[in-house]
This record gives sequence, structure tokens and C-alpha cells, in this order.
Amino acid sequence: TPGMVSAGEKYGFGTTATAEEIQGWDIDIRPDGKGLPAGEGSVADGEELYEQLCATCHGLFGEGEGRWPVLAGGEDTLTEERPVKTVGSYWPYASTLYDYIRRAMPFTAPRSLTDDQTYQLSAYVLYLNEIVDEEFVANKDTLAAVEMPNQEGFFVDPRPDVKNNRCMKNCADPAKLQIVGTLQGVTPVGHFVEGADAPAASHQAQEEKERSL
Amino acid sequence: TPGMVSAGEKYGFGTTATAEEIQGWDIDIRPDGKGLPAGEGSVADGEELYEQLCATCHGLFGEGEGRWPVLAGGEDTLTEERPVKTVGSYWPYASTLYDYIRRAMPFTAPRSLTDDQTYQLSAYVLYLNEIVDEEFVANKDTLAAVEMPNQEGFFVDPRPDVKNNRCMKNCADPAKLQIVGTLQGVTPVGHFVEGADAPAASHQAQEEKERSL
Amino acid sequence: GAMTATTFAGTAAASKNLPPMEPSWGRQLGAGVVDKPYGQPSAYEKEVVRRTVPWLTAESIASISMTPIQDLKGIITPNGLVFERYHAGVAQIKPEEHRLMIHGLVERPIIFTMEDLMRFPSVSEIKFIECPANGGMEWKGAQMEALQFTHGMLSCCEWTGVPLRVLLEEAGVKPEGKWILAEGADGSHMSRSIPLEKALDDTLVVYAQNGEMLRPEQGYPLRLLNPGWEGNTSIKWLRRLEVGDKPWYHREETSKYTDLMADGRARKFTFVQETNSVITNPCPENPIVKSGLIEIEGMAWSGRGKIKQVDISFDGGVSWVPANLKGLVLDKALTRFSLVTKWDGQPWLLQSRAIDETGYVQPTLGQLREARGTNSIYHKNSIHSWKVEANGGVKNVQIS
Amino acid sequence: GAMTATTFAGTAAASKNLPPMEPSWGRQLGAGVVDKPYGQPSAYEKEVVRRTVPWLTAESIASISMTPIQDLKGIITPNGLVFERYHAGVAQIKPEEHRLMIHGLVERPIIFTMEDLMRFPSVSEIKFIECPANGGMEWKGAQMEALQFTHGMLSCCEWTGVPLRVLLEEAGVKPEGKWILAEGADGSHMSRSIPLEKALDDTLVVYAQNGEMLRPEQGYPLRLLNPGWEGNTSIKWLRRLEVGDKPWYHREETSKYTDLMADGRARKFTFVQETNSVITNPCPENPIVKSGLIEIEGMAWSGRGKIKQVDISFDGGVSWVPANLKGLVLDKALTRFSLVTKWDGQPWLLQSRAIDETGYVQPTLGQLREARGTNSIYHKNSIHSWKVEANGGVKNVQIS
Ligand code: HEC
Ligand code: HEC
Ligand SMILES: [Ca+2]
Ligand SMILES: [Ca+2]
Ligand SMILES: [Ca+2]
Ligand SMILES: [Ca+2]
Ligand SMILES: [Ca+2]
Ligand SMILES: [Ca+2]
Ligand SMILES: [Co+2]
Ligand SMILES: [Co+2]
Repeated sequence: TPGMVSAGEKYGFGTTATAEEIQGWDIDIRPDGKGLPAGEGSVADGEELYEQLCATCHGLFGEGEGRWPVLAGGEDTLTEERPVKTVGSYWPYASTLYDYIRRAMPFTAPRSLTDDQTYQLSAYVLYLNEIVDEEFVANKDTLAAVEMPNQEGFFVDPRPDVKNNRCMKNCADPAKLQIVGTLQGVTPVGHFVEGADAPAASHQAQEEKERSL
Repeated sequence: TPGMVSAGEKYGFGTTATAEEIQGWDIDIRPDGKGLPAGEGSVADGEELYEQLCATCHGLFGEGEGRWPVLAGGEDTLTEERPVKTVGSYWPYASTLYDYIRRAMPFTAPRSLTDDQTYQLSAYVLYLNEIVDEEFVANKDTLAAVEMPNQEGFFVDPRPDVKNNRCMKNCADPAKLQIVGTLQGVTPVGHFVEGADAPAASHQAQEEKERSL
Repeated sequence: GAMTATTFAGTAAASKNLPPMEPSWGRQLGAGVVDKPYGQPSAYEKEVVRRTVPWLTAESIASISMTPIQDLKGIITPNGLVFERYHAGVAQIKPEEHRLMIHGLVERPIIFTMEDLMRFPSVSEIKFIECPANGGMEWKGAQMEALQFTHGMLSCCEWTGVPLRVLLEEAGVKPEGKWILAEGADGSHMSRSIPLEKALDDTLVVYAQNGEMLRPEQGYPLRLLNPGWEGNTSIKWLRRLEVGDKPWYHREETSKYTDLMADGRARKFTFVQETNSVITNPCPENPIVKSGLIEIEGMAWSGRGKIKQVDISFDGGVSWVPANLKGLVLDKALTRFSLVTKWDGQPWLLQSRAIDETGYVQPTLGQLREARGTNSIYHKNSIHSWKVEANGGVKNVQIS
Repeated sequence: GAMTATTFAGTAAASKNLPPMEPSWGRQLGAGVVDKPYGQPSAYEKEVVRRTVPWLTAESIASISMTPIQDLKGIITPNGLVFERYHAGVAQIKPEEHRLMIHGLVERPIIFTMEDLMRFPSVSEIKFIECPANGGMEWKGAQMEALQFTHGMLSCCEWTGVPLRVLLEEAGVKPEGKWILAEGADGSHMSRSIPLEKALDDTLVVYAQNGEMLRPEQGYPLRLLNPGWEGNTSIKWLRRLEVGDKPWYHREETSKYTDLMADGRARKFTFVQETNSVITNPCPENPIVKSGLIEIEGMAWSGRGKIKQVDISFDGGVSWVPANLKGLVLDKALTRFSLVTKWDGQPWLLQSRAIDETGYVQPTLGQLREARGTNSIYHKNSIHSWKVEANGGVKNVQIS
């Protein structure tokens, strides 16, 4: 009867994926090494490739050109006012490096690297961060075995972590309120503030004035 | 206290409209003549003006050129398969004619007529419909006094007028179902039916095939 | 759905973009943010547009276009696809110079700027708007070969504005005031008489649709919205509201938008859009492409309130099964219904029948014709029929 | 409102378009129907656009833009204004060649075409999407001078698609399956690990927004939607879902989208967008232009469910009055609040404080900073403060 479909019945839409189809798209890597392909790459080969493909944005030493991401350094800055979060200072797992370079880098030509090249670049970025030495050769065993400095630095979200009360009256001492104004001239407000304009939102203005992020 | 606004208090937004401001915009006419301005217009003057401003679309005799609206004729067609609803055959009040010409005609130059011209054209369209004779001069008294043929032809919406039941089974005799298909080739379906296309939706195709509206 | 009419198989089989290959779009960068400060649909959705039937009117400036409801999902109509109805084309109004005048039988006649109106507390409501001529081409027989043309004079948006009641209280309606004339600022100065009762009930004066300011096509910067009533009463480019003691009997409520009965007499002030429904999947534009399970889906709406139930028939109305309502069920808004079933090539005579919260049951075409004849043009809300053929094709038919 | 920042008076006074004159648009015809088969906003609404803050990112292809929430009404964000977040720009995907692969710990790995996905029964739900970095520029101090930049990484649409649960049942998740990796087809191949629990709860795989197919900017033709969770988990241009027994710890869930605490340790899998609210009228872009009655209006939202209550303070949090919720109050959707009051030039320190159905009360900035320091970038949902000055101007301030 129309309108009568047995519970639990499958729709049967789509086609079964073949092993070959899956393999081409199954690019992800996990901390336990699952997903790492065959092949290998040395720090030395990585250096050459990095200078060719990566240094223009990320800097020769991973220091980052202009506002492009910094890839190395930042040790012991995580409690500072301006933490520098890099592969070395922040990332918990080396597998993430292989995974991310493979899926997203180089920025302008994602998915263009071979598996070996990705091992080379992973090895070199680890080397730039002084996590491996110059003899290091990355492969699916050695990379999965790398221990990252900040591996223990993460814990599961404990929110809700803050408990406000629904106070309605006398919730604060009006005499003691501290009011801090906006840092002016760093956001583009030319569309509604007369006189204000885009220059205020340029990178230059920001470098002088930016407080955070 | 914030959040406390006395009930019934007015917002006081906007400005009071002056009599002059109102007068310029208060263009509407009612069947009882309310809204009709001073001035007047004869059938004879109307004829000249109509031929100048209206006949290209509505035809010399109000018969309508091409698909432009018919303004005259259609008496006694309201029960026919293809009723011709015009000022003469259908409209209940002459005031509507003055009102509509004043607010919307001529199509390409709305609000361009003087009050006298509007009287002239109202008189002439009534004359085309044989509702007034050639001596007729429209003004706020004579126009309000015109009795239209179909004045009694309207009654207030009695809906809901049809009562269907929520029958679920054996609601009709399957053997007696009459299925009538679509008149093909009058709607533009070239965007999803291969081979079908816009020509089928042209005015010409329609004139040959159209069943209704 | 938006893409069902396209053939996927052919091109795809030969493509370098299918697994296990990395598609071309995964190997390159796309445009950055604010490349389009105001976004557009994908270039692949070009077919999802408003369409008109040229022969319906003398030309496009006093005409109508239909929403591609065959391609829409959920209950919101995106602003770019809301159906159009013009009597003098789209007015291009400078919002700073637009005014709403309220006068007539009031204590204090007022002129509002847009800024004044937007200072009032606002309300936002999801409501359908439908032209009473929706489906009207089919009184005498089926002649529209596509859902967009049989039911597309219909849209549903979230509208924001001020209850007309609030503005009338501001002006102070005199005790003699019983009707309101609403008038547009466009070249047609479209005018309709609205009973004060409706105006004080749920009529809104709106300036926004789906979050942003009204589109020019929908009356920018201001329109009336009479929820559940024929669309033409919701005057666009609204500039004037006059309170009077009697209706005006203007051209759009005498010559047009009156319903001619078989006996030659006509109904006037036929405001309400009664309960209606239509199946959107399958439909002529969305044929069934494969055997197996299928979701019969559609939309129902009622100008008198909420949809309570929709039933579906597969055999031309002989027997019916209840469908499920899905998503939000709101007052005077489009409401989705759904029924999952199986199709294995059997011919169907598909119908949907909506029931609203007043208990009104959507009538058959036969019942409507019996009560009204075939000349009434407007308010054809009868049960609609699709013939599903053995190849999955869908045709508009009438069953009696 | 969209137009409050413009000066009306000057130009208008001298205009021939004001009563008693007949405006120019009443004396002419406008464009006819289907002049724009897909419509656009009025030319007078050019300022209502997405905007970015250039210095936030190296360039626009891996960047973010903000929705002009200061100009929006109601709860629906029109598709053209939904905020953007890209890691490799907007992918331009041929829908016929797009595939969704589900594999990993499943009985039967499947590849779906768009046509396959659109055959499943669909659901449509109004849900907000917010970037967890919304407001994140303000942890250390107020630096954004406009509402669009303090809270504009936020939109709310009606989304249509298939519950992920249905697709997972189709593939048959093995008992060991506990996490799902979702991956995009764009150049960044953005990837996030989603707990199976969420996937089986309310996660959707969506192909339409506000009635029409997804915009390219929002992942055309397919995206994930994790209601109430940080926007980046709702992977756009979705092409792959792998079921696994553990999370993947990819770049977007380690290097990014983890929240660094004052002690140097960081929170991971901080998915929920907690209860938040902001006043949209007045705000920096919508100063108070006249004394008298004013509707204080704003929006509230919670990733944990419905909004239950919003309070407003005029004195920087010393005392509070309850506001009214208005319109639809939906699960994980924007919800409007409102309070009508009077302003006669007195300075205000305006705040809003939302409470959701779990009883969670939106915290103060002080409380958040005390718990988390100022380096956590994400999830800054604290009570926001606007300083209303004697001239009606509104400034972004922080109060402690
Ligand atoms: C044209 C500029 C450019 C080039 C060349 C480039 N990158 Fe990147 N890289 C970026 C940008 C931009 C991001 C951040 C993207 C985002 O956040 O979406 C990034 C991010 C990264 C990150 C993550 C940084 C973090 O802390 O999260 C790594 C690792 C990386 N790139 C490695 C490489 C490698 C290896 C190469 C060479 C094969 C390379 N990049 C080439 C621009 C570039
Ligand atoms: C360029 C074509 C054109 C010209 C010239 C024109 N009209 Fe019209 N007229 C129309 C159209 C189109 C309509 C219908 C408009 C609509 O429905 O929105 C119409 C409608 C009418 C109607 C209402 C018909 C009905 O049955 O409802 C009247 C009366 C009328 N015109 C009178 C006039 C007069 C008087 C003039 C000259 C001053 C005039 N028209 C000039 C095109 C024209
Ligand atoms: Ca994998
Ligand atoms: Ca070093
Ligand atoms: Ca009047
Ligand atoms: Ca005659
Ligand atoms: Ca289509
Ligand atoms: Ca503005
Ligand atoms: Co009607
Ligand atoms: Co988070």
C-alpha cells in the first residue's frame, strides 16, 4: 500500500564504493599512524623542497613572511601575553603535519605533492622546530613515533565552565564600574562614520595599533 | 524606569499632515461621488482626447487592440463561456472610471491628466458603452448620478461555499474516473522538456490554442 | 529538486573529477571573501528563476511571473525568486523621499518617513503571499504543463514591519471609520479597500523580507501585508492609507478581483485564500527518475490559519492516506507535507488534499465548478492531480 | 535599521517627490516582470553587504567576512549576506560531478550523487551558524568599532537536507565506530572529527538554504550542518565522511579551534557555541537619532537549545529588566528580543544577557577572563556593552 514502508528498510540509494575509489580519496592521517602511506622523506630532501615551495610564505626558518603563518619557534610562549602557537610550540601530534600538508599545502596548489615529498616536508618542518635532528627520515613508523613537546597540553572541553547568576538589582557597585573604550582606527567604519575610512583598517595601521588576536 | 512605558501612550513619530499635503495625494473617488473634484468634461471633448491618448491601445471604439483591455461592449455576455467584462457590461459604478483613469491612465503617463480631461475621458468611455448619450457632460454631480447596467451584479463573498468531506476509502468509483489531459504547447516548458520551447508560449500559439482565462 | 531534470550519468562517467581522482576544484584556490559582497546563486542553478507565460497579458509591465516552486525546499522563498505582479512595472523609489500618509476619518492625519516607521517596535512573521489568480488558468481545463505555472504565483517569506493597528492607534481612528483605502506609489497607484476589522487584526505595514529590506519587486521600501488574503490587497510601494466609512469599489475590486459566477452575478471582496495544496515531488519538472523508495512531498497553505492535515491519493481520489506534516506548521504560512512510499513503474494519479485548523477540507475541482461555474478566474483552490506515467514522467491532468 | 545612518532631512526638504507633489515614480512605468529572472536588492541598499577586516588574515582566500547584522530584521539571514569563512576560497563545484563518500567502519561503503541524496526524505530546519571566533578580537580589549565586526560572524537560515543519521543507517555503522571525519572538496580539504553521538543526534547533510540550493559561499552543492556547534565543524563542499574509532586531531582541531587557557594548556573539542546575545538597536551603526520612545532590540542564540529569557541593563550591569522575546523561539536559532523604553539624551551603558532553556546565564567578560585568561581566541560569548552618548552615538566599550 502506498504510504506503507517497513521500518528499518534501507533506501538503497547510492552505489557501493570500491576499494580503489576509496583509496584515492582516503587521505587522512591519525596520530596512531593510521593512514600514513608507504614511502619516506629525509630532512635534507625536505630542506630543498621547502625552500622551493614553502619559504616564500612561511619564511626560510618557518618564521612566516608578513602575515603568513609561522611554522616554527614559539617555545614556552603559551602563557605569555602573545603566545606564538606553532607546530613546535603547540601541535600535539606529528601526524597532523603530514595530514595537513597533504590536504592543503602548498596553499596555491593543494594535493600536488607526492607521498614522499610530503614525508620530506614533514621531516623538515619538524627539524625547523628542533623536534627531530638532521638525520631524521620520516616514514609511517618514524613519523607516528615522534613525540611532540605539547602533546600533553590538551584536555577535553569542560564547559559550561562559568556560572553567572540572574541578578536583577544591585548587581555591581556603580561607583566602581571601569569602562574601557574601543581602540579606534583599526576597524573599517568608513561606511557609517564620516571621515573614518579604509586606511584605518590597513595592515600598517593594524601593526601599529592592534592589541590582540 | 527603562522598560516602563505607560499603556496607551502614543509614540508620537511622524509629522501631522497638512490639508495641502493631503489634498495633493487624496486622489480617490467613491461611488457616492466623494472625492470627485470641481470641473467638467463633455463626451465631445472626450472623443478627441481619447483618440489622441487612448485609442492606440484600447481601440477607436473601446474594442481593444491586440491583447490590450477592451473598454466597451460585452453586454449580456456574463453567463457565456467567454464573458467580455467591460466598463459597460461589468463595472458597477461610474466613479471607478474617473478614479482609475486618474490614478493609472494613460498607461505610459499616469497622473498626467487634468481633472477636466479626466471628466472628458470618463464621459467618453461611458458614451462608448452607450451608458450616456452624446450630450452628456460629466461633473461631480452628473457622474455620481450615473447608474451602471451591472450595478446590482455584485454580492458579498459567501465563502466557505463548498464543503468537502475527509473521505478516506471508496470515495469515487474508479471505473468512472474521467481523466482530461493538458492542452499541450501553450506553456513555456523548454527549460525542462527536450524539444519543447518558447514559441509554444507565444501569443500566436495562444490565440490558436488557448482555452481560457 | 533543483537538479533532477539534468542528466548526471553521461558527463560524469568520463570525468576526471570522480573518485578515486582528485577533482579539479580540490587542486586550486577559489575566490576570496567579499569577492561578492552580496552573494549570488551558483552558476549551475541558472534554471532556477522566475518565469512568465507571455500570452497571459498584453505585455510585461502589467503582468505576472511565477516562483519556481518546483525547485524550492522548506518554507522560505528566497527573495530573488518571489513571484512578481505589476500593474505599472517596478517602481524605483528613493527611500529617503518615500512617505506614508494616514488620513481620512482619524483624529490626527500623519505623514511618516521610513525612518519614522522603522522606529516603531517591529514584528517579524512568516506568511505566504499568493495571487488569487494562482491556478486560475485551469478553471476550464488543464493547460499549464508545469508546476511553476499551475501554482507558482505563491511565495512565503519572513516579513518585518509594524502592525497596522499600531499606526492606526497613533492616528486615532474615529468611530465612523470602518474601511481603509490602501494605495501604492507606483504608476498604477494600485488601490484596495480593506475592512477595518482586518486592519486591526493581523495586517502589517512591512519594510523587510527574509531579514533584509524589501526587494523593489515586492514594494521597496514599504508594503502592506494582509496575511492569508489575496496578494493584490497587500499593496506594494505603499504610500497612503485613508480611513473611510464605506469601501471605495475601485477598479481592482470591481473590474478585477471579483469572481463571476455561472449565473452572471459576481462575488465581491473575496479576500481569503482558502486552503490549498500541491505535490512538488514528483511534478512535471521533477519526474521520477528511478524505481524504489520515493518521498512524495508538497506544500499546503491556508489563508484561515494553520494546516492541520494533508492526505494523499495515488488513485485519483478513490482512496486516501494521511501524509505527515514536516517542519514548522505556522499560521498562514506554507507547510510541508511528506509521505515515503515505493514506486516501481506503476501509473499513479497523484493528489493531495489539505485540511486547515478550521476543519475546511480542500475541495475537488468538480465541487468548485458546481458551486461557481468556470468563469470566476480567481480562488481556484481545488485538489490538483498529477498523472505519473510508467516512465516516471508526470503530466498535469484533471480528474472528474 | 538599514537606513538609519543616512540623513533623510536635507535632500528631502527640497524634493519634488514629497506630498502634495506626485513623486516621479508615480508618473512613469518601471521594468516589467522577469526583467530580473533572479532579483537583486534595491540600488539604495548598497551599503548592506558583507565586510571583512583586512588585517585579520594574510589575504582574502583564507579569511572571513561578516554579515551586516546591524541592518538585518527578524531571524532569517538572506543568502547573499551569510558570512563567509574560507581556507582556500570558494570551490566552484559541478553538481553533477560532486560525490559524497561514506566509508570506514561501516558495513557498506557508499558513494552518493547529489541526485541520490536529494531522493532521501528531506528535513528543513532554521538554525544559526556562528564562527567560534565571533567576538574573539575582543578578549583583551574592545577594538571593533561596529556591530558587524563584533558579532557578524553569525547567520541563521532555513537549511534543507538529510539527517546524517539516515545516511549512516544506510551504510551501517559498525559497533566500534565512535567518531566521524568530515572532509571538504575545496582546496583546503577542511576536515573535522565529529563524535558519533552528535552525528546520530541532530547533524544534517544539507543542500539547500532558505529554499534554494546552497550558495557557493556556503558549500554548494553540499555541506554538513552541526546545529549549535562552531561553524567550522559544519564542513562545506562536503565530499567524505569516514567512520572511525578515534578522533583524528587534524590541523583545524589542534592548531586551530582549540582554546588556550592562561596556564598554557588548551581545551580541545570545544564544540558548543554557548548562549550569547547582542543589542542591534541601538549600536554603533544605528545611533539614536531622536529623543522619545525607542525599541531596544537585539538577537540571542544558544547552541544548547532555545532561548528562555533575555534581560537588559541600562547602567552597565548594576540593574536589569526583563526584555520580551518576539517572533519564533526555535531550538538553536536566532531569537529576537525587545524592550520599548524612552531616551531623552541620558547616557546609557546598554547590555543584554541571555538565558537558555538549560538555565545557563550568559556570563560577564570578567567571569570569562577569570576562567580562561585572554588568549583563548574562541568562544567569547560574554555580555556585550554599548555606551550610548548624549548625542545618541553608540560606542563599543568593555565594563569591568
Ligand atoms: C602562497 C602562500 C603559501 C605557501 C607557498 C605555502 N603555504 Fe602553508 N600556509 C599558508 C596559509 C595561508 C596557511 C593558513 C591557511 C588557513 O588557515 O586556512 C598555511 C598553513 C600552513 C600550515 C599550518 C600552520 C598552522 O600553524 O596551522 C603548515 C604546516 C603549512 N602551511 C606548511 C606549508 C608547506 C609545507 C608548504 C610548502 C609545500 C607551504 N605551507 C606553502 C600559505 C602558504
Ligand atoms: C500603452 C497602452 C495604453 C494606453 C495608451 C492607455 N491604456 Fe488604458 N489600459 C492599458 C493597460 C495595460 C490596462 C490594464 C492595466 C492593468 O491591468 O494593470 C489598461 C486599463 C484601462 C482601463 C481599465 C479596463 C478594465 O476593464 O479594467 C481603463 C478604463 C482604461 N485603461 C482607460 C484608458 C484611457 C482613458 C486611456 C487614455 C487616457 C488609456 N486607457 C490609455 C493600456 C493602455
Ligand atoms: Ca582514512
Ligand atoms: Ca629553531
Ligand atoms: Ca479620499
Ligand atoms: Ca456600442
Ligand atoms: Ca530543474
Ligand atoms: Ca546602515
Ligand atoms: Co478574491
Ligand atoms: Co571551539
